[in-house]
Amino acid sequence: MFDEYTMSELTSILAMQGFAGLILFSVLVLMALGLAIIFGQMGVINMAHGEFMILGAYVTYLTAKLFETYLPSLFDGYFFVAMGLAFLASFALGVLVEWCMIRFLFKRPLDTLLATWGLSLILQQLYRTIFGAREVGVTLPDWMMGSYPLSETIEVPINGIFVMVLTLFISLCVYLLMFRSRWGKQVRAVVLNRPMAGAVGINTEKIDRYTFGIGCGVAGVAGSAFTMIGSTGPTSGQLYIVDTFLVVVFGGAQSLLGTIASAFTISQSQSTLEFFLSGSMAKVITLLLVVGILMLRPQGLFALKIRH
Amino acid sequence: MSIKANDFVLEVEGLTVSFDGFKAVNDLSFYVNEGEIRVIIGPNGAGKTTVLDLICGRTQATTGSIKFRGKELTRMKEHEIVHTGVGRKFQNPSIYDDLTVFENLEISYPRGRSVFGALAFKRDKEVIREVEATAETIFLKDDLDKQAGLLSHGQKQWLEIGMLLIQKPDLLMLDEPVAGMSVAERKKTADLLNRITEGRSVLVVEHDMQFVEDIAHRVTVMHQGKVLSEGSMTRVKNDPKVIEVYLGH
Amino acid sequence: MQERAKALFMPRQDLIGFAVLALILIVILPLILDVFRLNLVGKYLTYSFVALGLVLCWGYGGILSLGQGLFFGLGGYCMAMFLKLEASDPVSTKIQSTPGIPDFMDWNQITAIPWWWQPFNSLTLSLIAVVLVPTLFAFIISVAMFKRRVGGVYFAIITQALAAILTILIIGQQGYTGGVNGITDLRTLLGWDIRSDNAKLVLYFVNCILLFGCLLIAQFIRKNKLGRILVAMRDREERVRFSGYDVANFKIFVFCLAAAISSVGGAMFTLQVGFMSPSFVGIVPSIEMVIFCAVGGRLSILGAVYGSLLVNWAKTSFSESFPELWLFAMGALFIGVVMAFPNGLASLFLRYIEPYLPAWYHGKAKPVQPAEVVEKAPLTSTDTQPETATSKSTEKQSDETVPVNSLEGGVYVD
Amino acid sequence: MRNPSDLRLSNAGSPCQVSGRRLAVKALCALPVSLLLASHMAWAAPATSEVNTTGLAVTDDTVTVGILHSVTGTMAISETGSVQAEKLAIDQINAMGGVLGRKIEYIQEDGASDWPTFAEKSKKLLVNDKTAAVFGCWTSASRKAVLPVFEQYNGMLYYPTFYEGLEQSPNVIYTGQEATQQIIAGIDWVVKEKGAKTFYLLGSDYIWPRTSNKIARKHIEKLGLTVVGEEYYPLGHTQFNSVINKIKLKKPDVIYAIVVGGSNVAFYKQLNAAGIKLTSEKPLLLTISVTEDEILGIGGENIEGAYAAMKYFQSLDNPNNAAFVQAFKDKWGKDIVIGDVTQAAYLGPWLWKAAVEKAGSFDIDKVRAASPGIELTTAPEGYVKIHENHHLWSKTRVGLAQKDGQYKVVFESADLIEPNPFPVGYQ
Repeated sequence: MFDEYTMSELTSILAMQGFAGLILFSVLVLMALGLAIIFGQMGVINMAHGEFMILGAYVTYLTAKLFETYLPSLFDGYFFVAMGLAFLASFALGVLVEWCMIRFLFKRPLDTLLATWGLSLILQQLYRTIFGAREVGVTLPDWMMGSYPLSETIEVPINGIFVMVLTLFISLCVYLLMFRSRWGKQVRAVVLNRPMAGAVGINTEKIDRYTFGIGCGVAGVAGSAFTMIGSTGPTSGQLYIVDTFLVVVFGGAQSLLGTIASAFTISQSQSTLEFFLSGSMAKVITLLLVVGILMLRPQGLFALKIRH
Repeated sequence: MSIKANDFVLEVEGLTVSFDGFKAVNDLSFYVNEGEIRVIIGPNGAGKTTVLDLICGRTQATTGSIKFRGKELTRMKEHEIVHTGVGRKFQNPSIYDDLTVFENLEISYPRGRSVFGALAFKRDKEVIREVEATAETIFLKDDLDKQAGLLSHGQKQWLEIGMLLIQKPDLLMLDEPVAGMSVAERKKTADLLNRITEGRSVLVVEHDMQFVEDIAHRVTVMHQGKVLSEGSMTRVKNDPKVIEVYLGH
Repeated sequence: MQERAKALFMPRQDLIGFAVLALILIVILPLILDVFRLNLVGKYLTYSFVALGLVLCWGYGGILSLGQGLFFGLGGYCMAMFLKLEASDPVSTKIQSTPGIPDFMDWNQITAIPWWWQPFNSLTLSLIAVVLVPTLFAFIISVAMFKRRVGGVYFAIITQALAAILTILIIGQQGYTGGVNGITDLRTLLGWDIRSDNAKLVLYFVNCILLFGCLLIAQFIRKNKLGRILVAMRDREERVRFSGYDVANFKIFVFCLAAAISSVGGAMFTLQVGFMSPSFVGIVPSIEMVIFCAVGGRLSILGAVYGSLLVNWAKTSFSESFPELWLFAMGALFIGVVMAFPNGLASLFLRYIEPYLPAWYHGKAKPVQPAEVVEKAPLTSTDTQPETATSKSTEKQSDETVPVNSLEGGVYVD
Repeated sequence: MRNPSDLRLSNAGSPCQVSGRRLAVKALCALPVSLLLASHMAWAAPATSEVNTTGLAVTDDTVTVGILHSVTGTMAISETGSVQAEKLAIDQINAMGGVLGRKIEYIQEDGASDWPTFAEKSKKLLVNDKTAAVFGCWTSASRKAVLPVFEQYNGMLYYPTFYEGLEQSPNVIYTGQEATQQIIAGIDWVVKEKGAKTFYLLGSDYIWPRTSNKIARKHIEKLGLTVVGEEYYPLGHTQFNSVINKIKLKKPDVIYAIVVGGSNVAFYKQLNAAGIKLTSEKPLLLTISVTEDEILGIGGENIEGAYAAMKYFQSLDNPNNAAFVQAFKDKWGKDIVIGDVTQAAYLGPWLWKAAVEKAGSFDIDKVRAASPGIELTTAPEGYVKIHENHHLWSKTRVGLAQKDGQYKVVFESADLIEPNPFPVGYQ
């Protein structure tokens, strides 16, 4: 099927397709990181994850409006402010949700799933009531639009690069937070042995609350970033939820590295398949592949071997 | 090894299991005689529970073999191992809290173990008789209709032992059967064990030395996944290697 | 002791419960509702098949499936395929470029009925397919999952993904499946117009009879050793395994049974509503069906029926008056049920109504049969997990605490 | 009996007579005399027993209709505009005195983006509420779900969306365009004016895009041109980089896009980001699925330079439309935009009113018999007429998307295009 193309076309396509895969990879990682923190560290299934992302997107939308009206001179930089605000808003909502809901449902992961699904319905309707049923358009500063031509045929989307850099940055932050900070140590202590962690003076309730909050906050940042590539509407969050869960589960719930590896695997297979097959079939085959591998390795790609 | 295979109920040879490179059990071999009560002791992390896990199929061995009455267990599924006659009690009492004592024992009664067997299962006189007899053995005759979750900790331990008994296993494996029991309950349990071991072999993991002395025919001391010493309690107690490990611990 | 030996298939309380439900469904509702509303009730009742399946596999077996819509949908599609073929006779489809095939095939330039549609020319084969196809599907999924010991949350998420896959497939293969529109415009069953009021009435009663059939099967399982093994498995899977049971087989069985029951609901849905669409196969309806079950009480088979009726009735009347508020109400229902009444309406009944019922209800003086403690008070084994907020939140109603569905099976497999 | 409306023509024709809000006055100014058949003089209303022989919800001074759209769920995004348009039309009709002297009251039901719910609600509107007409549905799937209900209970549905055709029900008036009307004129234009030779067809994966692309492909091939690619993505898909790469590789003259819903936003944003500048028209993008409503979510800067082929744009320059846009904004807010479907939904109540008055009865059968040939000169899109096949004769226009989210009309078909829901040679 490659006969019709010249060599240089093929190389550039390969390069761009690889890049498309990398963008998809970054998107999946961004989506999944927040969920991986919450699911992996707390065992809580947050079905409202998509809605936390959309909260970030709406915050970005509002910030853009605000800058347009009051600070047009600083509009070029609003996106960074927006991401910060998105994090804070989602974090705050996450902490609130943990406080009035999740903490009562520990050790009942399937119930958290149902309760957070209920939460997602409420949030969707809330967005619809506040922002209207229609999608909102988030205006981006000019420098974030368009592409950067590497060669005559290879062009790199700037927002793609932005998403990749952001993903790298967030992953690094999460890594530092979880594995290099005192707080991260406490979180891991709570995961491994809750009563013991409590006994040595770690405030487990506080750790849970902030873990949940940070997971949601990361989702908010992801949502903010997604205004560059996707839609912002009351129900947009639902588009992401299945993919996100599969990435986390496929990666092995308790391993952040696993999440990243699984995002890589899924994104590359998806974008490769998309090139040869129709979009629908590519999606079906990717999902089947993931389900199939999960059957062979139920613990995911990177689960720790645990001694009974 | 010049000993003939069929002399032993259980033969463990060259057993090794590693978790991500860490060898929890390392080239372990031991043999259990017919009718013997064998106790495995050792400091924390010596691999005692892992040995039980390996025998009953809960953990897959990396290499080595486990033979029960000449049958290789390492490739069998848990329930198949149970069907060959191996019973296992867990460290924490593992019973069905939502069912009554009667139902707990009834489920453990070895009949109707397939899906359709269970569908066709009838609670006939024989079942009731067996359950009641077992309940009597484990001091729970008066609590048959009580929900198991409401039993005391010691009673739960007994109930689990009862659930094993009703399976009529040839090899009984007990993981710390007296942990968390009062002194009186310990005594009662030791009696219980001595009574029920008639006609079967027993493998026990235990920390309580007094209890071990009460019941053990022979003792295997494990350290870092290997056999450190083996023999009668007296012999083991005086083994300098054992003393060093325990004092150093 | 003789009492213990007695067959406990239908204790007095259950018998009364069944009778009351039968009275409501078969006598009262048809008397007070017009055909339109009765048909709506019939539609809701088809969901209760799914909810009933969930009671068995989630409430009893501890297996939460978020893809039950898959089986409901498959059952419905099998029925719809038969009805569509019947509706697509050459006469009524003469304006098509290829008369005699379903309209959506014609729109997609398909000129002959594909081979796998052929069996659906026969009603017998179709009825067999209604139950067999979803069950086979469930069998394949569950063998692959449970033999590999995938469980808990992992199973839930995988079933969700499977539902998503099937939806994409159905929509993508619109030439063969009707795509996103589904299979619509179904008219007759062996020449009998299923759209007439008379037919709706008959179908309603057929639906009720099938529902009671399924309820009796569920009751049999519940009171059978199998039911107790399911409960045991939910609490201590490991222990069951070491009592010599192949746990996977039991899970496979109950999952397939739930699928079969759901598929009957799906087929009845198609008959009563007159079409089938992929919107039932997807994730959202599948999760909604879980909430029907949870509202009724995940341990109560009759609760499944009441739960589906109540939630759907609320949905219809709510969305007639305040469509915008409906999602808030639904969301609150999810959260409320899970947090405050983990065992749903059934627990409210047992707690606040049953004790005050007259003596004839309880039969002998003994108010609670031991064999039924399961329904009343599934205790969380508080000794193994003494801390956590769980105990706090449920202090007031400790007898309603749900069994712990642990992460086990997914993470801690060697 | 004939409605003695002629007597009052001069009366009602003068806007000064109407005491109402500014919006009503404005809208009425645009309505020519020929259509103002009704009056607000109750004594003139014909007796209920004569105009309603089938037990519809008609009283001496009211008539009840249904509005059936999704106000919750994923489709609420699209359907909100239709609900607003239908309510506006009903208000305006009522301000003029209603239909046959009866005020229109409406019962609104929520389809909740769920096809079976549509079926259930439509049944309720027909069987329980006995509505005289229903304005509603958006997606083909919802229409297909309610169709058997309308046919069984003999209701009348006014369906506003442009759709794939292949349907013609006696119980539906299709106020949007069917596929050939929308597609063929657009392709002809792009071939003639832009010299397009190669096309890349792209769509969301369901019946409308697939059928439309089929018609497009046949037509393109008839013209002796080539389709270099055809792709479908699941509804709600958000990653289009792969297909964008394929497009770059195939270098078509025209990307023919029928992406819908949330996917739209992702598609155009990613297209823009990938360096395909639509304004440069290399390749040119022609869509039939993006109205002004969708641009709100996509962002004008992302779609600037794309062409759309449909029958209505908000920027249409005619007095009917000016009044309509003004009235719409007065009622629903100044920032609101109006897309093709919204306008088509607005036509529903007016077409129904005209048919009822022509028939002199609310009876469904009489309204149906009266419908073909009904003309509306006051339509914001210009003159429309109901065809024998229950679709509308309408013009097709091509608009060029502007940065501010509006379309600039660059082409308009000379004549009304005949609706042809079963196009021979395109199946």
